[in-house]
Amino acid sequence: MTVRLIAFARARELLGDRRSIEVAAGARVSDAWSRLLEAIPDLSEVRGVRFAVDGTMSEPDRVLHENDELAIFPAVGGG
Amino acid sequence: MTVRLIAFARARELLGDRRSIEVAAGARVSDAWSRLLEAIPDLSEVRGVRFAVDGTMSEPDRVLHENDELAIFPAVGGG
Amino acid sequence: MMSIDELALDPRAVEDRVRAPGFGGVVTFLGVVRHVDERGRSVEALEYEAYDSLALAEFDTIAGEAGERFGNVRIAIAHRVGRVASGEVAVVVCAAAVHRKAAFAACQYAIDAVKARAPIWKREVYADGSAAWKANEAHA
Amino acid sequence: MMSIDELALDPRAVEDRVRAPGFGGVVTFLGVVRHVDERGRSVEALEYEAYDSLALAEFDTIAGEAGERFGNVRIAIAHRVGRVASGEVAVVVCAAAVHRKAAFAACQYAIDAVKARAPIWKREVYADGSAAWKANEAHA
Repeated sequence: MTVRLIAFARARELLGDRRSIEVAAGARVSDAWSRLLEAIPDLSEVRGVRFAVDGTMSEPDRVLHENDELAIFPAVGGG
Repeated sequence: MTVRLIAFARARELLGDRRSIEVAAGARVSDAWSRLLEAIPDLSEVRGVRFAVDGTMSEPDRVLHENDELAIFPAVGGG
Repeated sequence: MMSIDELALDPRAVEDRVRAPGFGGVVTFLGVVRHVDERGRSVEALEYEAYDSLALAEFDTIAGEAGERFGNVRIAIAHRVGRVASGEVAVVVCAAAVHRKAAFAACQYAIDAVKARAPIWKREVYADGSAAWKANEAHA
Repeated sequence: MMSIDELALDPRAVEDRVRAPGFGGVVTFLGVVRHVDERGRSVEALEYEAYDSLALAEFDTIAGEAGERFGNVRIAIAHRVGRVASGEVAVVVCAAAVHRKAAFAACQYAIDAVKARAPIWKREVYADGSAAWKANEAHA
């Protein structure tokens, strides 16, 4: 199934113009993130990566659904 | 000798249009204040009266000089 | 950096007195005349009266104290006198510092000190036309 | 009461969102871009990027928390995004309360929370044209 992608800050720069990713049915946020790290290893430098799904902050074990929007971004604050 | 007077807030209202007071040579702020209380007994209602001489906060024992400007006003703040 | 005037206050102009390169945090306090007093009486306006020269000197003293306590801060204080209608701004205190924590602390210190110590008095004017002198601290 | 926009910020307009009858204390924080960073490097501008929908929701959450902690307070937050030159205002937080103590506390709580939690990132752009992403908290 297809999951749409948006990203911010350093994650946005590294993601480039990629707008979606294909994952297996029942995949979780962490699965999508692993696929992305395989495709773009430099993403591992994103400091304290955080996720949101359809505009809601989400943990890595959140299950994804067809056409969900997965947002990827560095940790906020604390610097 | 003549001491000029200014006053603020309730003290100003009670002092009316009086602009000066005559006191003996060597008189202190407290002497001038006593003379004023005799002339205008209602001045006793000024809450926590304070004095300044020639623009500087002054204690009642400050000695006055000819043509000094004595300022009279209620306590500030703390209310 | 300090002013006492009968004209309406312009908080942005007061802020401009303290803004400077490197001062990343600017905190501004506006004291606004409330339309009811502590006992629920309807207030039309406050009438402020200042011993100008002494009040301006006190503002400078307060700014100096804030600098001793909170380091490199810039403080401006503008107080209105005369009749200030409810809803209008009676006092503006601005503090700028390199970091925001010092700016907040300095601004709060300065307005607390102004209310407690500056030779400025006020009279509440009620809707029925009566009026009463108030302790300075009571209004905001 | 909340906004994220590329246009220059107007602090007075943000204040107007929180001013209301009976709210005698209004505290405004301006976060201004500093011209040097912590290591003394010359900064031309910061470039801010926000996850708008999430950031606006977080602003609302923060305002709600301030109300729980400090009582009857009105909070407005305006954050600029895009390029903000040094000396310009990047964020405005206003808090109004009946008394000034709550207004100061609420304003400081809100800006601290915005810096720590809002999904807004920034990049320092140096005089030599290079740039670096910064943790949000670093700038003011």
